[in-house]
Amino acid sequence: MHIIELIFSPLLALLIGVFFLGLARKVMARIQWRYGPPVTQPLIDIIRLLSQKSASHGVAFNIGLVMSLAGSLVITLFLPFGKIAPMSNSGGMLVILYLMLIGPLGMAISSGESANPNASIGISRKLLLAMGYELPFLLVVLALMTAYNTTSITEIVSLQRDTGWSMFTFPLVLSGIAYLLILPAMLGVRPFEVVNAPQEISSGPLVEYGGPYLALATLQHALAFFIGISLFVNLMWGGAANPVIFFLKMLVVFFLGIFVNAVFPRLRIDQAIRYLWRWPSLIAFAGLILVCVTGS
Amino acid sequence: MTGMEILLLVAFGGVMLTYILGRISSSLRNTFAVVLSLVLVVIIALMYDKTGETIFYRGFFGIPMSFRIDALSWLFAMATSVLGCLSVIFSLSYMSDRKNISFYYSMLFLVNAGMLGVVFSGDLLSFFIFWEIMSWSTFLLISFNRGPAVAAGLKYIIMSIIGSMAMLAGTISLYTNYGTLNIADLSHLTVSASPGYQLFLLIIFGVAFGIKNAVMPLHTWLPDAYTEAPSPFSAVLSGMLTRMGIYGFLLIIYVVVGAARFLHAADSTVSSFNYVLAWLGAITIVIPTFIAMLQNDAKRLLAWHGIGQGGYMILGIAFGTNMGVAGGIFHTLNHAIYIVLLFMSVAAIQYRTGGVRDLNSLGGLIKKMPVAFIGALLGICGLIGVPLTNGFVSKWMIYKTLISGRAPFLAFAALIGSWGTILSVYKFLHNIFLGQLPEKYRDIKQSPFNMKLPIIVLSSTILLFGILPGLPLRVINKIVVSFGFDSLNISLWGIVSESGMLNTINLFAAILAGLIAVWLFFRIGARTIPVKQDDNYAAGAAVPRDRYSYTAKYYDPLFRMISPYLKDIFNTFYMKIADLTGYLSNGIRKIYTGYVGNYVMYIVLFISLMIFVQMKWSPW
Amino acid sequence: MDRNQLKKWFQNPVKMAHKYSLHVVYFCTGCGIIEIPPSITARWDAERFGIIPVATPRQASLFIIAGYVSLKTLRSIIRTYEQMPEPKFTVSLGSCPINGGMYYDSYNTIKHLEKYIPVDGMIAGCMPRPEAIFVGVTHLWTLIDKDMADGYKRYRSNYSAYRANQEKILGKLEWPPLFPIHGEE
Amino acid sequence: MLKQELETTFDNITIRMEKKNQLELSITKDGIMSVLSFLKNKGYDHLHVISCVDWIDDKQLELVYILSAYMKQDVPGETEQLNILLKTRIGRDDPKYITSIALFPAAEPYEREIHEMFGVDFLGHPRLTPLLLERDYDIPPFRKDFDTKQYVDDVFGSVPSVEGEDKN
Amino acid sequence: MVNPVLLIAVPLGLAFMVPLIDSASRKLTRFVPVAALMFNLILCIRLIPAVLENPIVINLGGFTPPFGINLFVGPLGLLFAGLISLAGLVVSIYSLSYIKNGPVVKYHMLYMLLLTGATGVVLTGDLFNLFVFFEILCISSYALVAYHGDRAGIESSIKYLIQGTVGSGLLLIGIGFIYGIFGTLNMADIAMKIATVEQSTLFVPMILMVAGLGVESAIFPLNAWLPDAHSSAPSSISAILSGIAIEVGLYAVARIVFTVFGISDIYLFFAFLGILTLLIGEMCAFAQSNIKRMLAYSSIGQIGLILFALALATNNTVTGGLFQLVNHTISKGLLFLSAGYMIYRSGSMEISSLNGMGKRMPLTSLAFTVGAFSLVGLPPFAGFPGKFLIVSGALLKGQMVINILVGLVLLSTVIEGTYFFRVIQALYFKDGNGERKRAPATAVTAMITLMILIVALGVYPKFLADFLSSASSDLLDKMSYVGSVLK
Repeated sequence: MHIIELIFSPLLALLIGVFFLGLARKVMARIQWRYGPPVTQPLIDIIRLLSQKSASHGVAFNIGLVMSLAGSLVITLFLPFGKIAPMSNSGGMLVILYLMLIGPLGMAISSGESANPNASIGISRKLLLAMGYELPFLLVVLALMTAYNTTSITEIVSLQRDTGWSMFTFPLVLSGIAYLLILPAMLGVRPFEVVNAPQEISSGPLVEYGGPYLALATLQHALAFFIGISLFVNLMWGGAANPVIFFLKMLVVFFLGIFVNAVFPRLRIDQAIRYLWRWPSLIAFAGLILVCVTGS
Repeated sequence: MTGMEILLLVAFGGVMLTYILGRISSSLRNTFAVVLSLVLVVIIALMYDKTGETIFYRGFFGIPMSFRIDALSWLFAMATSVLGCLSVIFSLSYMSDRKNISFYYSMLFLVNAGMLGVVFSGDLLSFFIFWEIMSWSTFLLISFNRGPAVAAGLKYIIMSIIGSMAMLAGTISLYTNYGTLNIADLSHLTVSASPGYQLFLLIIFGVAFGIKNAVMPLHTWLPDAYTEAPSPFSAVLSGMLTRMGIYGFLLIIYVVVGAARFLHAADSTVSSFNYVLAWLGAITIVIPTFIAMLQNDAKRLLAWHGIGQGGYMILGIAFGTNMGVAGGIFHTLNHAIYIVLLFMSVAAIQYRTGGVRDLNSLGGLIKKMPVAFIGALLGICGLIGVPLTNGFVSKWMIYKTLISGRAPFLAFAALIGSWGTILSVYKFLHNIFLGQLPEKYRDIKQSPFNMKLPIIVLSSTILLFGILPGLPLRVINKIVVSFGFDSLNISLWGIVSESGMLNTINLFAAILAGLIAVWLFFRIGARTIPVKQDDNYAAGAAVPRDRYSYTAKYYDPLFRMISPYLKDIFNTFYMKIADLTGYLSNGIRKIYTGYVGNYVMYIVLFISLMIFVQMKWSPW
Repeated sequence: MDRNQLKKWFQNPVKMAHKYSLHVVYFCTGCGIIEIPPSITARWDAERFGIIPVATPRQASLFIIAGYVSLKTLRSIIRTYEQMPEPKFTVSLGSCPINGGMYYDSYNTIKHLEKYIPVDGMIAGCMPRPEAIFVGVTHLWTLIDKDMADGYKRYRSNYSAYRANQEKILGKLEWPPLFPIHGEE
Repeated sequence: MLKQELETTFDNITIRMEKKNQLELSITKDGIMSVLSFLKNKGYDHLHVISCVDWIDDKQLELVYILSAYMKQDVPGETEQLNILLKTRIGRDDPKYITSIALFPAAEPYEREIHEMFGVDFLGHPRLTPLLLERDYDIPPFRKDFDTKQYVDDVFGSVPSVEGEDKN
Repeated sequence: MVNPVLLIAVPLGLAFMVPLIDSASRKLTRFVPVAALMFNLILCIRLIPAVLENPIVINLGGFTPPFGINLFVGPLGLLFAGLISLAGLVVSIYSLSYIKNGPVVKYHMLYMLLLTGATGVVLTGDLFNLFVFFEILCISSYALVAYHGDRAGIESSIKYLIQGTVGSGLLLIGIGFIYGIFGTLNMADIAMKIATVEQSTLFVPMILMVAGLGVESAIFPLNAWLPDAHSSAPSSISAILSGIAIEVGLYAVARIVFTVFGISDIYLFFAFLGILTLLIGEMCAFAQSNIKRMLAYSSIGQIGLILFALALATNNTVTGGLFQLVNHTISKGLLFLSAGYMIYRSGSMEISSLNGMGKRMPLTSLAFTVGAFSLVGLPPFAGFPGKFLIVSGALLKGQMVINILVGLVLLSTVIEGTYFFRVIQALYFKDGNGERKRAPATAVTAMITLMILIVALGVYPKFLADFLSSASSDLLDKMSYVGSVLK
């Protein structure tokens, strides 16, 4: 049973991620009064991309991208999807925090290798944005860990079952609000979509990604989207007992993200950092102090 | 003649022999240097798992000077000798085109011998003597390549003399209070000392070791020293020499003052000292890492990271649980490995591009120097703490202690520090290896074999310790037990602790499986065509040569926000003090005016003053 | 529009995928670019056919040249065309690329675009309306179906002729030839 | 009243004032520089454009300098708002002329364009390199005797169509 | 057993023989001082075993102590005599090749006189006799300072002369007071009678004598002559001046304060005076750019340190002080000798002119480095045991005031380290021009002997430590001194 879980949870994550991408394009189209592509459009794109013979800029260009997708796949093993949590006993929240590093780092190395300044600007924006939302996110995660006095995510989920969603338990409300404020940035949704901005820096790191590379990049983007949402649901909305409820909760968060994406214009990178370091960080900081003060 | 005496004799003998052989022929000296360092490594390796103490010299006013070996000293000695050996191999070709190389090699061995002496010394007197020898030989090596290195050397030696004087005062006050300087006896005697005296001891030795380990307020010498020293030596300097401060902290806090036994007693001075030290460590992590982002010189960036990582070790050690101390020691070892690797890759770049270190004018060297790139990549992965590298395991241990020790703000400082490392270290990797290859570096060759060997060896150790942390942790566990803590539950693949466990083998298997799966998926796609760097998207125009890269002011949006807060205030403060003493001494020199009349008037004044004081208050 | 006929998907997924996910890179020097925004926004929505604009030629599979091609922009068009990944199609809007259009006698514009880069489909009209563009796209689908949209194959097979034409007009080209030219140095 | 001054200072100058605020001056080839500096001192320091007309039948190229004065509005009570067209004619066969960059630096691109399109070479011009055209032409394209249709036929006509191309 | 009087008689006799020998053969005069001092050194070494049991007392001219003049040769006296002869020997070997031009005969004669004066002061047991030998020492050093005959030399020797005579005058008045009160000039006799007199009357003569001797031993307010004298004297002479003359002055002050007067509550004042001299000496040296003035100021500093050590008056600190004194004589001598030839080669005394000397004169700069390292007190060299003893002795006293003073001592070591390392960096790590030329053989032998001595003392200090502890006990307990003299 454990082996099946090990193999299928990443595939499931990929599937849901691609489905979310298709759904996102459909919902965005609908909001803009147009029909929009079928929900399976990302799949069609991937098949077409895989068939194209594209240019490669060297070994690091290939391996970096492969490493980033592999890193994201491995994270899905650690994140509990409903009851399925295949590898959560060999590394807790800290491992997830550091595994979330491999994706952007791999992408950064491979697009750095593509020797295009648009890509370099894109990566520097991605790292800056990450620095932006990482400050409040760490405060939130630390507040959670200190409140539940554990570093393993499955324990946090099981503790939430009796104390209710950690977003609404007393000391963690502030952290919950802060997490909501930085969620668009973590998902890379429109107001904070500074990294792959097609107009300004001709889709940033993806500027030299051709056929198969672009396919891997879209899959990585889909996975990052999935991980961001599932992490939020696990930490803040109590992660469901069975996968279906978990998926529904993810859908709710997904729609939240997409509505924000459809409506907002894109921020400049320093505006984004200034926003992220002002209100969400203050709330998260207050949350952590609250947890420490009222903590056991 | 126990192993240690032979070792020290060989080490110090080596110093003289290299200089003499250097006079005869350089190739003879090179081979001798490599053989000597290998011999040192072998001797130390043979002394694994031995503990004991032998008195080797009573000549100094009868105070017994002894050698002591236990797990802690063995670990540090092993790391020192291995890294020393690798840097000697590395500098064979790096220094081949410089002048008076035999002086460089003999000083390198003197530093190495000094470090071994410090690590093996059984009493504080021999500890101080070897510490001094290590300090002033480092001074001679830092100011080795002339020019600005002279000022850096002077700054280093002044701060290290202040540190040594503080340590001398501490050692002698111990000698006067307890009559003995033997560390083993002291650790039994100091327990009964009054809290005030313990605090005094901790502070005095804390200042001495804080300067050497560049804890935040005392760190200003480090950036200049690392940048100006010859690269292979700055590797040794940053890898092991600065970590002697950590060895000192461990020695003082856990052996001499024996904190482990009563650390958790509420009112004990040691825990308050550790708390302050922990906060100093946290500050040392955050601020230097963000300053590192501003640097445009590769070695200065690494230097600031040296300070930042020092903060992690201090944090681990100061937080007095067995996991924390083990994490701190393991991080010292890991940091030694990857910072030496990074300095060596920068040295390889310097060697090929004729000494260029400026991050804004390099680029695209991955095609020309792939081995240096692999070394740098694994080095920065270790520095950041990417899973599967050794840095990750030690950082995981430190975070585990901080969180379960209910110190979330310290953990926050450490985590933000690691994110700061990611940004600044990616800038380092990107500006040197990725991006467009400038025209003038089009035809540079690979780095020579004896530069590649150390890089490959160190990179493989990073991965080895990352995937199988049990190997080093078993030794570190023995150290922690020798300090009086209860042992950790260590197994080959990771650590099991009460609040969560780390299994690196599963992690490795998962990532490997992921890699293979994605590689196969990638292979399904059509064949890809390798393409040169000129065939690039530039909105239809031709790729402008040498100007088509984004390296200068890499994180400008962030800099504009944080750079006003990141000025190195301590450096300016110390410079002001230096100018003040200069000004004061000029003032005092004015006393000797040069007129004989004044001089005679001084004599008469002196006598009249004496008589006046005697008559008025008659103190005598 | 046989997108939802699953049988065809299983028979030949690559051809169907090429038909229904045409990522377009527009070359907007000519006057045709004014027709593109209406075709991709709410009223005519090209995205429902899987056609979305992309920023760089690397990510594209369809290359639309809208409007006249002057001597200077031919250089960029050739470079962009060569940067696109291999199964790629080209469509030109308007009459100018066909035979020079109203600039038939101008010394500065290219008369027959297909002499320099292979063009799979040409949509006539002095700037065709979005409906005409969609009709053109449907024709492209049929061409892809019948494997007749083989512009990139023709470019590869007689590349030396294309290269000669290009150098005849533009003089010595500073970027190396895409495919090895037999017979030359 | 500017008209009277011009008449007095320059002898062989013909002045016409057809439109309300547009003054047409025409002068011989060698008088241009002095008139330009005179006008510049008078405040007409903005050179709009230099254009060229090809009078093919009387074998002459006519250079037209269009000047105007921004600063005039600030001066109170100044009513005269004039755009000045300064015309001169040079021979068509070997069109040589002196550059006016010394007085109006802005003239540099205009003179390059005229050189490229009409073949007039300006002595003393720092860089008379091609500005707009890709290829080089024996007869400058804007000249009337340049037969574009003929040029198109033999340049673009001569490009052979790629053999597999003309089947559709 | 050879009579210790020869220690004084032989150099005195040979000093006056120098002109005769010179008229006989010009080459021989240079070797006279070497022979005399070699004799002295051998004599001292042979006396050591005898002196260690009980000090030797010789009554000159057969008169019993309270009337006649007696010599007191205790471990302390012998230590100083041995040090003087050793340093004198090394410097005389050095000056074989260093002093060529100028009135060579007068140089050697005055050199011998200076050393006899010093040995006399150290061995005498009689106050007036101390004054006489002290005068011989001072006058010959006035003359030797002006040896070069250039403007700076003469000016600084005149300054030295004026201050020296003022000091000697005060000393004489002090001795007069003492003679007036006690009627005797014999130190032991005075020491015995000291208790009978009321302490306040004793204060004035003591201060006068201490001030008089203080001028020569360069204590803070009285040492204004030292920088000029040392920098303008020839290097061999400044080596002797800062190596021996000052130490002898300090010995005299110590002898008077400890044995003759023995008022213990003034020691703290001397400790403060010592620290003051140390800090001012180091600060001024830090601000110097001329190498010899810098070494002069550092001598003032070291003297302050030794005075501080002696003033703490415990066996440990006095041994440390004496160790530091021996170390200072040797390493400061080495520094002056090596600086001498470097200045001779580079032409000017500025530190900037010494750039790149490491390449031009490798052995001399190595000598300079070893001397500097040992003065700063780095472990493998002689300075470290001295400093170690002083600091541990001081901390043993346990008083908070003393701990603060020890802190100041360590602080001054930092300043000392700064300016010495600055010079070492100039030697080795700054590029200078000029061709590579070694110092002559005699100078090299002198420097090598001193270097061996420094390293030997640094590595195995125990050898000297026992001798020094007996010397310090000889200084400290008055009763044994009086007993042995007046038995």
